[in-house]
Amino acid sequence: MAKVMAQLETPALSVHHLSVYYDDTPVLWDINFEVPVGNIVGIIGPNGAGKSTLIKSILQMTDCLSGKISFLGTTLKRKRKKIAYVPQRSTVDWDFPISVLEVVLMGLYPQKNFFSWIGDQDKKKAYQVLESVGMRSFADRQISQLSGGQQQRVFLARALLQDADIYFMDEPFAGVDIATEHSLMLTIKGLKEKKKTLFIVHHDLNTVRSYFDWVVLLNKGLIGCGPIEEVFTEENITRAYGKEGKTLFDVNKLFK
Amino acid sequence: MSFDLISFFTDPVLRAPTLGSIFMCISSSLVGVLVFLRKRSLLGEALSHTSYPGVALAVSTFAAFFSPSSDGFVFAILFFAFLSSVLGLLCIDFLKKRFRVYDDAALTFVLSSFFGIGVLLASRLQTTHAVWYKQVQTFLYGQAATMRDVHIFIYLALFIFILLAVLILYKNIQMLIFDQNYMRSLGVQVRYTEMLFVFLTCLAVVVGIRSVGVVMMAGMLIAPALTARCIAKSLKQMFLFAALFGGVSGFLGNYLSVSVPELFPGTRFVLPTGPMILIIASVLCFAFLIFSPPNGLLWKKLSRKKIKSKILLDETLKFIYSRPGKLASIFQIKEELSISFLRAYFILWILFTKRFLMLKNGSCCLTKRGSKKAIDIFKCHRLWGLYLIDFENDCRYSSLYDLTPELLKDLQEFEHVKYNHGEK
Amino acid sequence: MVFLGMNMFQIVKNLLLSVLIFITLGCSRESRADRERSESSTKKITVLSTIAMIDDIVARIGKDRINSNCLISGEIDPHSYELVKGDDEKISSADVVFFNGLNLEHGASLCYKLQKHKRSIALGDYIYEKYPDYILKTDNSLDPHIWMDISLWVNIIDPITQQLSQIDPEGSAFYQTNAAELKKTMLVAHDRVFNHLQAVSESKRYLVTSHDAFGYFTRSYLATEEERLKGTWKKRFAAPEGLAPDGQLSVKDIQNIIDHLLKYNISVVFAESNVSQDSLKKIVSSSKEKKHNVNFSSKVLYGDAMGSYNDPVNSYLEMIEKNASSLINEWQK
Amino acid sequence: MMLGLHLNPYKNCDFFEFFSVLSTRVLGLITGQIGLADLVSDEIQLLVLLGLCFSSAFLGVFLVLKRMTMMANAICHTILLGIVLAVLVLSPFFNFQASSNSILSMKILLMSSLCTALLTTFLMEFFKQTVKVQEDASIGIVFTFLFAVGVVLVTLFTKNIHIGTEAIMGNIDALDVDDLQIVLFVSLMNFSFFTVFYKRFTSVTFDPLFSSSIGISVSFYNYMIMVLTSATCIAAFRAVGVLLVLMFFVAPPLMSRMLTNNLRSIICLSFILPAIGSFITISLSRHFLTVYQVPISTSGLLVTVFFVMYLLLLLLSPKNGLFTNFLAKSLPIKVID
Repeated sequence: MAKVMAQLETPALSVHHLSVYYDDTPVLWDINFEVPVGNIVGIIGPNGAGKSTLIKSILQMTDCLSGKISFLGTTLKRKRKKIAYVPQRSTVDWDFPISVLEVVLMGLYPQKNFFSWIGDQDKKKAYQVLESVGMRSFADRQISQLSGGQQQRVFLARALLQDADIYFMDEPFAGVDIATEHSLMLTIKGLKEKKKTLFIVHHDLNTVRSYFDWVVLLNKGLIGCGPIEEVFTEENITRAYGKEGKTLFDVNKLFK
Repeated sequence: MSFDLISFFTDPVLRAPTLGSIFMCISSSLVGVLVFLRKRSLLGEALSHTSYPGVALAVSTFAAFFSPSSDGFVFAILFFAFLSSVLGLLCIDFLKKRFRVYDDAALTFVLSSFFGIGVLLASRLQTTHAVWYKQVQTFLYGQAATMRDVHIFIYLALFIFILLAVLILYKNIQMLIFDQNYMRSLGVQVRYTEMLFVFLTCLAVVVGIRSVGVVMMAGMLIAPALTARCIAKSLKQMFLFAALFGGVSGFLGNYLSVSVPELFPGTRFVLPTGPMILIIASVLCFAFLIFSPPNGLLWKKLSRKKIKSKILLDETLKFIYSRPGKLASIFQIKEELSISFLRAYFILWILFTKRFLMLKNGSCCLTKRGSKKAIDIFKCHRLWGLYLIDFENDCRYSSLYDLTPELLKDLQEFEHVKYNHGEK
Repeated sequence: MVFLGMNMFQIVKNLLLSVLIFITLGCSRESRADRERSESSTKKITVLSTIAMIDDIVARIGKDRINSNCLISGEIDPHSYELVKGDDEKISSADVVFFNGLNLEHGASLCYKLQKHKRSIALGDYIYEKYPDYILKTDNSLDPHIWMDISLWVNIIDPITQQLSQIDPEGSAFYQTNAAELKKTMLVAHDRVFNHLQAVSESKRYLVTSHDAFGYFTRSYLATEEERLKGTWKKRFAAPEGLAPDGQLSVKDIQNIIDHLLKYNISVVFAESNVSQDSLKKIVSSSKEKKHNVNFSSKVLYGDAMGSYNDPVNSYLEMIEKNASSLINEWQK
Repeated sequence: MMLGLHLNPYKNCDFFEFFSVLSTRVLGLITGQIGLADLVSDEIQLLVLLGLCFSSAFLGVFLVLKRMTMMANAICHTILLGIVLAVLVLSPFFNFQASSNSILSMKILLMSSLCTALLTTFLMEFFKQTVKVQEDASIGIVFTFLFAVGVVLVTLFTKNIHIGTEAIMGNIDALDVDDLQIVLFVSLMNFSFFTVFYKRFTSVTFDPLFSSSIGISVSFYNYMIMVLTSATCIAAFRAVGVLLVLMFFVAPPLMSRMLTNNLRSIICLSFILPAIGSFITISLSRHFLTVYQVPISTSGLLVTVFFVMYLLLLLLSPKNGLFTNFLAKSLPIKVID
């Protein structure tokens, strides 16, 4: 259980007694944690630990058995506009006839009601965001012609355009080249400076230490949630990943 | 004129439709299993429509040789319909592979364009060979009642052919469905099995149209396979159950369409045999989908409700226990658990009856029994979390509430030894 | 403002271009004049009748003063006839349209067009008003096959002549004489057929065909006098399919027909020219198994269609006589 | 003493003369000489087809992209039965004789088709989401069951009227001016729905997870598409028949996908291409009638023309047509991308 309550002001995200059953097999059991504002939080765990389910149930995309979730103290409905979600790349049909610019502009949809058209200054904002992600030259290119890394950057650009306070990213670094990974991390660090909180589902243990300052370690149940030094310990890793976890941990030490 | 069961197989009028549709249903359900497992169940619907131009072509070429309702003519129609549905299937695959068209768009495109071409040819026929045109119409909607002995032999031959194909090539089919690359690695020709699959599907669909009609044929491919899917554990079982359900619905369809009108002798109450067969098959399928014991919808929903209500009870107790003075008002409970007032009342009512709670100046407070129970729940939940994390590959228990006391005991020692920090 | 992928200037340019093409095409010389000449547009009135039986009667009344054409010809089944490309012109260009009514032409489009036509006469409904008890009812719908009974069909002559003389007053005398003469010939033919059929022994006169077209025929020609009065003549005629052929059939209908065959030990079954013979084939093969040999008639009856592909009948009376003769030599065998 | 009846001006013209007569008629219409009342059957057919192209342009693109064409197919089948049942079952209550067949009052048709469409969609979603059956199996089982129940009910009610082929293949030659009403209404409905919800539809089709995260409910838009499909099916029911309207939903988007990649121009092309197709069909069928005196079913011809157009596009499309690739490989010319 997180021993120390970092800051006293309202946490970015607080989860109480969240448990999710898929029909009658438990996927998540009694998750309780709170994360202060302005942290990059890594959600780590072995396959089938329920990482994506955790995010989906937090955003009420799947119905959970029980649980009370509050964002910056209030419910999801009030804070909907301040939350951005970057889905896994595999859930999207990539030969959809749409250009990169239009995908990014979808980030503005929450602010736009039905009748407002996409104006020129919206386009300018979109170009700026694409610039920051290094995809300005691809603006009019069809998304089916992009590589994995570029697609991920477009998704990130779309999330940036929403300029939310809390970001949820589902495996952004899966199948992405090193250059993209670094540029993504730069943007994410930039967001951290702007007091934004980011929750990133991640599976590569080696980069955990350098990327994240907070970690949620889970395997169907919550093993630990807190700053890296406290939670990302050898004991917790072995508990989460079982015996192989230990070797993984040692290898990781070599790299440090 | 009462109909007893045996007469269905002996009486000349009833024999042909009953036997014919039983064989047809069994063979179509066998093929249905293949189609269902390859996730292309709507192939039946597409193939039955793409066979229409073949039928119209057969009429225009063979009209000169055969009289409108001679048996030879039926074979000619079947053959041409088969050819045109095979062509349709090849078009679908070509569109999917070469032009990466989504598979259901390709299916619908081929379905409606072949049907349109069929309509064009048939309207040409309407003027020149009116009687054949009428024959084609009855062919489309299926006329199970007027099947004769010659049809029994057609369906018997079809049934035997499909049965042999499935038995002999069982392994190939299993590999084709499960994993094609593994099959290629073994050097077994995927193309031939694929061709066989195409051949069998078209044959079953086209031959079945005559008795059940175009749309019902598509259903007969899906319903038995889906029913079998709910209770079968292995592919072999799936084939057996599907064949059983197909045969049963074939027979029952005929039986009901004859005996039900008997109950109303006076009126011209008529139940067509084709649609009845499909209705029986679908009703069987719905029943099994919902009520079949292990994973029927009803059981799953029941077990989920049971777990949800139990957890809610536990949460309320834990919440009240953790409140100062073990005291909480109904609003705080409702707020904490984010549930509706009605639910909150219901939960509190249960807790009161079990004497875990008692009323104390307007809010609920834990009784002695209640607080002991709460401690027990805390321990139980903690251990269950532990069990989930550490005993990951031991999937004996799926739910917290069937944890046995002795397992709890040794979980506790495990926790004590491993982490030597026991919480409260 | 980019809209629909092309800017506004491009859209306007394309639109202008297409309109121009349209206009240039418009002014081209009318080159189909030669085809027009093929259709002589003399002062004859055009009369359209839906089924061949009406067309034959109308042609005999109007002779060469009118050009009568027929919508449903050959072996096409009138019950479910649907309009085809050219029919719309045929109907709108006809001065008067005669159709059978009594829900014979229940194809949705045909029915609708007939209603909308300014001068369309339902001959069956006319007879229904004048002699309501003549019209048969099978399971709460009217039996439209009134042309099978000549004595009934003769009553359509009056409305036809009345309409023709209204449109073409000068020729009304001509029409009256033709009408009277036609009535005489029809009544004579009616008696001849009646006597021929009554000559056959009563026990043989049972008719089984594929669809319910011969109700009137049986009532007037096959039934004995007291059967006609008492209304028990219905037992002399049975058919598996209802009024409209190829409705959804059930095993029960076939079973009823086989019982009927056994009860009156009928040994011959008559197929129809334009209806599928599946149900009859089934009846024949099943009753043979029940040790009651039934076989098909050598000749085919003409129910809804006048004449067939290889044996055309060129007049309504000839059709009735052909039916009667094929019945007689089957029963007397 | 010829009654003042007008001969159909297209009576004897072949393919090209048809266009010339059409252009004079259009000119007359614009300059007001020819009123709306005395439009001739060919023009009515043309207008109905254009209306259908217009309304199915939006609908077809999203149906294909959301992979719901098979659901549309299912809707068409069950609607067919909804219509027939509405006519047979409801006609005695509303005391209008089914056989007298004044234009089947559109209210009953629309109402019944809407209920059947909603019922079918609900059942399909139920089987897919809650009972967790494969998607195409759930579609297949639902619509064949409803179709079988419909056929049984139809044969129960009337032994004499079988399901007219006209309901399935439609009869474009029997159209009338007041058919234009329903087509106009449905095209306006489609146009307004899609322009208003264009952004929502693109986001729901492209990325359902993202849309539900920003608060758009995905299933609401599925139901809306299904309702619009059923309304368009009703409009097409008399003209092209319920089965061939699928061609309007599927062929144009596939054709325009071969030509462009931008979603907006796909929608425009999915209106222009079938419009051209309809022009060709109407004049071709007139051509067959005059030159060969052979009346053929225009709806069948329409589908064949679409099929041929798609084949041509498959061969010649600039992007990756079979013929263009063959050209690119053999001749050293650069194919414009």
